[in-house]
Amino acid sequence: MDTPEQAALREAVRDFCRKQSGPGAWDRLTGELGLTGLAVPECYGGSGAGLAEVAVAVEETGRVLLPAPYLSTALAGAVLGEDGGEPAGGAAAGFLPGIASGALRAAFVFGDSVQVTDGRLAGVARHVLDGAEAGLFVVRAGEALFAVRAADAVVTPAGTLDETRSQATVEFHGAPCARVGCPAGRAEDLLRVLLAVESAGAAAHCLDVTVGYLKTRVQFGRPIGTFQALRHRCADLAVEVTSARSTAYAAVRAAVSSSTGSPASAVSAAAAELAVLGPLAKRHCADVFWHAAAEMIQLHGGIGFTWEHEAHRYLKRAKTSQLLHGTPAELRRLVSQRAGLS
Amino acid sequence: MDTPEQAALREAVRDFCRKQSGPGAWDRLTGELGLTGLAVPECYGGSGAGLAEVAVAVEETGRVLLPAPYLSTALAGAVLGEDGGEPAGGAAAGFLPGIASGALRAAFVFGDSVQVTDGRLAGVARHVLDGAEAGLFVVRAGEALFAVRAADAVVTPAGTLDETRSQATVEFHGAPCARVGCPAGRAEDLLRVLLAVESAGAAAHCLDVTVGYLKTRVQFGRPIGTFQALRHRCADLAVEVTSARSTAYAAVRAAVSSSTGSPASAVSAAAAELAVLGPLAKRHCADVFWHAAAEMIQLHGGIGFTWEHEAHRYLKRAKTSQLLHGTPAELRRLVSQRAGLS
Amino acid sequence: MTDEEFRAEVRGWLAARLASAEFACLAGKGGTGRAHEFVAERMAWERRLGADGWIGLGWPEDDGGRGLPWRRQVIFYEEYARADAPGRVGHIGEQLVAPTLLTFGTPEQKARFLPGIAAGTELWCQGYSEPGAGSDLAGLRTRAALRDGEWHVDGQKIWTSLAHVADWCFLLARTSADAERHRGLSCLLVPVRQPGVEIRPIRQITGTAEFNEVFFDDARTDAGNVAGEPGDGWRVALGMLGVERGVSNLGQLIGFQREFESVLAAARGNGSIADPDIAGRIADAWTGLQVLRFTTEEVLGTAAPDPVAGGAAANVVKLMWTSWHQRLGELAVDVIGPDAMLAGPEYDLSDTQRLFLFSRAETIFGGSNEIQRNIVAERGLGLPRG
Amino acid sequence: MTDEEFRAEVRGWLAARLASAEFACLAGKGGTGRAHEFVAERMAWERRLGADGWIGLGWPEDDGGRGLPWRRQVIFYEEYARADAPGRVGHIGEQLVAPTLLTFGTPEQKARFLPGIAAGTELWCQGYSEPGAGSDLAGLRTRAALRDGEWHVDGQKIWTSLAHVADWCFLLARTSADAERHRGLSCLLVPVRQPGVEIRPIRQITGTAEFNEVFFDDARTDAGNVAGEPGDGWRVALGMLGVERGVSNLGQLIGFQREFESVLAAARGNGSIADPDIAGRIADAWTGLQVLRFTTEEVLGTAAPDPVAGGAAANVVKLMWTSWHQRLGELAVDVIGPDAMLAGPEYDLSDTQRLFLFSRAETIFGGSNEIQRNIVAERGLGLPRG
Repeated sequence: MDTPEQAALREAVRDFCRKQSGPGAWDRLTGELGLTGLAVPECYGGSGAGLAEVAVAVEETGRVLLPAPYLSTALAGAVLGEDGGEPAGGAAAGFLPGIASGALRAAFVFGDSVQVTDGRLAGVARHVLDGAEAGLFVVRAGEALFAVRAADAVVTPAGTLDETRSQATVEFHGAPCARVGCPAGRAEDLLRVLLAVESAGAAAHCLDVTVGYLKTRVQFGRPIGTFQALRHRCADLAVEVTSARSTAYAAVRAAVSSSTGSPASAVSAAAAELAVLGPLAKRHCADVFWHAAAEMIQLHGGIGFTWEHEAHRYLKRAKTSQLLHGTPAELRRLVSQRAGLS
Repeated sequence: MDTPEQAALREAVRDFCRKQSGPGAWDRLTGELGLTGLAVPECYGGSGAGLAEVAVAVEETGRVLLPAPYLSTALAGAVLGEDGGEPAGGAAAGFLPGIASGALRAAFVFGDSVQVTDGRLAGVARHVLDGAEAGLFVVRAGEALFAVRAADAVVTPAGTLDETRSQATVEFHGAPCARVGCPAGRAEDLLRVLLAVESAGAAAHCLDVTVGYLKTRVQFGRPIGTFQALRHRCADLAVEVTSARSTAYAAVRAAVSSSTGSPASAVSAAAAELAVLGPLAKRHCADVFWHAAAEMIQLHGGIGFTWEHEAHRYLKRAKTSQLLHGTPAELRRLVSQRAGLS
Repeated sequence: MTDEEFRAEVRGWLAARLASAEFACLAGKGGTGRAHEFVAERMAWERRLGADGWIGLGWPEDDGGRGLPWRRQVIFYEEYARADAPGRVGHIGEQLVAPTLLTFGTPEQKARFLPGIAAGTELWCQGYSEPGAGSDLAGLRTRAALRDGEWHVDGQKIWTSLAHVADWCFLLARTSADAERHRGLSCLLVPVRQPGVEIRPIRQITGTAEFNEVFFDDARTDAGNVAGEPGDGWRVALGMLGVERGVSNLGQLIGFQREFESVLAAARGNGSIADPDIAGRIADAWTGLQVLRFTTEEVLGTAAPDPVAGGAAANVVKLMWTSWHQRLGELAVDVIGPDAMLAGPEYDLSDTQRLFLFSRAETIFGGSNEIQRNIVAERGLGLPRG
Repeated sequence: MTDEEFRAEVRGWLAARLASAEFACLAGKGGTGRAHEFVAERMAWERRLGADGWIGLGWPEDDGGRGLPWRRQVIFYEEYARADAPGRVGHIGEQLVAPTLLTFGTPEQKARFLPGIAAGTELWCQGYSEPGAGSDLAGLRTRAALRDGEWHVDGQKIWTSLAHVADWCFLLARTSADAERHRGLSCLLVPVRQPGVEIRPIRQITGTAEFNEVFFDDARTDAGNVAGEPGDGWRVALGMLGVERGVSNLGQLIGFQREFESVLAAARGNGSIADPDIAGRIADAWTGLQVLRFTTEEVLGTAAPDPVAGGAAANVVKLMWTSWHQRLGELAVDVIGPDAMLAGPEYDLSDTQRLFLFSRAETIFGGSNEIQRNIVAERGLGLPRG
């Protein structure tokens, strides 16, 4: 359940997403709406709200597959913001104002190949989401997290099936970096939580559009939404989409409760919960999104398969989200291990 | 496709199954119809037909879940019959006439726990299908197969959820035994093939009965078979049931082609095919049967859940057949290994 | 009192009572597929619950309840499940009849019926389904006519659980001969123990009888024993369908958790957890239970309609939990292996076997999954009817 | 000649031709999601096939075919797939138009059209679907009227593959204004290259255009160019729907086998086969392919109706192969991992990516899976229509 403030934010973002187009979109999203600063402390130019508000914005931008590196940038604001509740210098001080203003786009680099030696990073990472536009990389090396300027890295954009979200290969050859306080594992789980929220939003959109089509498309003299086999498939999808949203927000709550602003007594239990719910929610929501996108195409018939129709973009996004930051099979094993099921 | 002789056999068995009931059924099945002797050489009192004909009878008796140890006994006739194309003494000579006449019921004991020492068997096997009524056990010990009289074993019948097919725990304490020529692995694959055929027949029956119910049960003022969601589920089931039958008979062909009566040139390729298709067909058909039985209950609504309705017996049989002689997961690995997919 | 103090009170009461000589035999009894067990003892347990104020927690205090908020009721159900307390025999009265009377009943009806429900001394059964009207409740053919100050009831109900122990039946009957389909139905309150009512148990897939057929042959009830207006029974009955098990859905999650844990323990015990297939399905079952919990809390725990499930939140939850529970039953059996297909003497079944078999009924009773999908499509998604 | 000698002949011819300078570029081209590739070369290939007698294998010899039995035709398709020979551009003429004319055509029509099809010199496209009539073919609105010895055609067709290279369109149009639904339709043979026909490619999920929209604005064809009786087009068109790809279903299994093997090789190559999830799905895909093969052989390879599939055998097979192929596409991508989601320059896609994406269309085109299920329920199972 949204708070009244969250509901207003949701409405504003949804309204923006309905109208957005063209190159000025990022400026409005970051300026007028201030979305990248939602989790940035006020002392760095953000609104100091938090991950719950970022999640609201990510659900709505995910719904339309907004072609902008919003998720990564806003998350970087939250991750670096955990260091910077009060002006403390370090990585946070340098990057947070740019994130909050929208001048600095960010991306996350996980995986095992980057190492830190004498305060410098070396290694190559592929499939860096939102990496092509990033000015800042937040990079895992071992169990720690570092902030690196894109200017100190070699960034090669990759062509993507899903043209609404960029990927890049990022190389570090002794890049200077600043330590970020948030543990790398936590940051990746937070990324999974936001991918879950995004997937839940996109899946809901697939269902909405499909239901809308079924109400208006007439075959055999009546709307095809009157055909029970299609109705039941939409009903099953509604169950899944409902469950995806509930699960994504349960993970968001664990993320919020385990963040530095929360009561200390609750933080460690919530951190353990996040470690389970991050992978769990990402797997569940991406799987639901995939199913919703596949049904969106099938239930639209031929038109759903054309380039002009949006359905194929959702299918490609869904598969990409399933494969990155843990495939369904990998996350299943991770959940099993973290929940002590083995 | 049945040959004309097989079609006549099928009709006779189906007719018998429609009418059978009570204790005289076994006598008619073995005497008048001669079903246990189908794969027994004529010199031992059988009709010398073969596994293809046994499969026809098993499909039809499987359709009605005939409560008799037919499958095991007929298969024993085939397995021992492979030794005994001409009167050769040994195990075949002693047991085949009884199998052909129906006086001797048989059951198979696989598993790893029985061992042979100095021509005597020792060990315990549980879940021996058709074991409670058996007068003869065909037992795996190592890679070899042995025939043992039930009188030389300790047989403890087990209560079964599926009351239409018995199980027993069978103990051997130095039981005298006769070597059977058929390799144990081949015998178990033949058993899997017949379980596949039986499952395909039973699954077809589940679908038939369900479709029949949907044609006559009226709700909301019309037969529920007019509701598209139910129609589509039956159509999906028809696809599965069709595929189960085709797959089961492909496995039967491999079984026939690899049996001793077939041209030598074809036997070794067919034996390799049987080693794959035995587990493959058993897994596929038992899974389809399970799905068909579950849908049978669901689509019948409350009535399908009562003891008086036959549906529950099919559900219990299907799960039992899934679990014995290789679970779906075990058989998947076995197929993978035998087909060289790893 | 805080929620946690309330929880401690519930827990303490349950622990003490279930340790008592009278009720110690009842732990874990009467659950899934075990409705036939220990009925007399569970009736005594129901009266104990009533006497100690644990029935009608959410009813208004003026009506004999305790006026507790939703969250406290959930706590009660959670602790009830956690304590492995016995399956209720009074739930139809408490969760279906009482809410109906609180919404539609006259002051006289409330005064007559609520105290017996609250005390656990009068038990109820529910007469909706008929042999010819399962999914299609509007096709009911049981008839009732008002003559000489009494309703005279004729017809047959089916799938009536607890009819053999109930005092009263909450009955949906056709009271207007010329009206069709869902018009002209009425909700009657009919005494069960009278000559015109005959009850026959229905033996089920488990070998035991959890349900009954109930035959009405000129059965009688007073003219005033109709909930809501005569002819308005469709609206009354369907209005309460979602309510029926709403609050207890959250409590039952505790029981599901315990069932899951016993499956996990079995897989560890026999080593089957080393099979990647079983391990994966165990992870899926656990994941599914978390997803079910989050969804149930979200869509039943908030006042506003869910953005996706809309007005069909209870239906979404029913589709989820019945499917999950059914899959858990299959997993439980697959974990145990062939032994799970052996029955004890006289077809006595284990908890796993009852779960496995009885969960096939859960996707049928209380509105089949097909009916639930119809409702989700129509009320949740707004898809047009054919 | 024995079957095996025939097989050797086909194999030898294909090997020689595909090794020639002219056609070496065509191996593996024009397949799933690649209909846009090498069209000119594939047209030349079609003429080569025709010149050497490989088109119309099953047609009667009197009609310019070779009168070969079903088994030999399957052998040809098997070897064709095994040789990785290019996707056909003449298949609509050979497998739809010719069988229709052989069944319903006049001697004049057969004399006029069969030779061009057999020679690979005249290509055909098929005009059934319309924007408002996809699943519901009886809802067609394209109209044709006979005036001055010519049919005048107005309307719009969609999902017309090969329209941009075809000479003729096999068109289903409404020829009787007052008739409703499936009555009053006719099958017309309409030249494509005329002023009244405009073709617009439709860009698909793959980024390329495998299909077209075709607009008819007073397009003309001779009065005699109608297959079957005017007004009888529904029977003509639907009678041929099952035939359309019947015999080639068996041949395509060879291509599926090769696709499976490349997935297996990829899984071995990158080590993903060590993942139990991938290993299990590979076993499932292989199992599914065997099951598909056995079923296709059984239900399409026998004259008698299948005991289960009944008169809907072709529909059963289409449901099976499209679903299997779609799952294979998902598996192929999951085996490769995130790299499978990267596109080459100018959105150039790999075989895996085309399989993954284009297989989404296979459950829609040629009668969607929903329509196939309707037919299986009705014609296969005899379930009553609503």
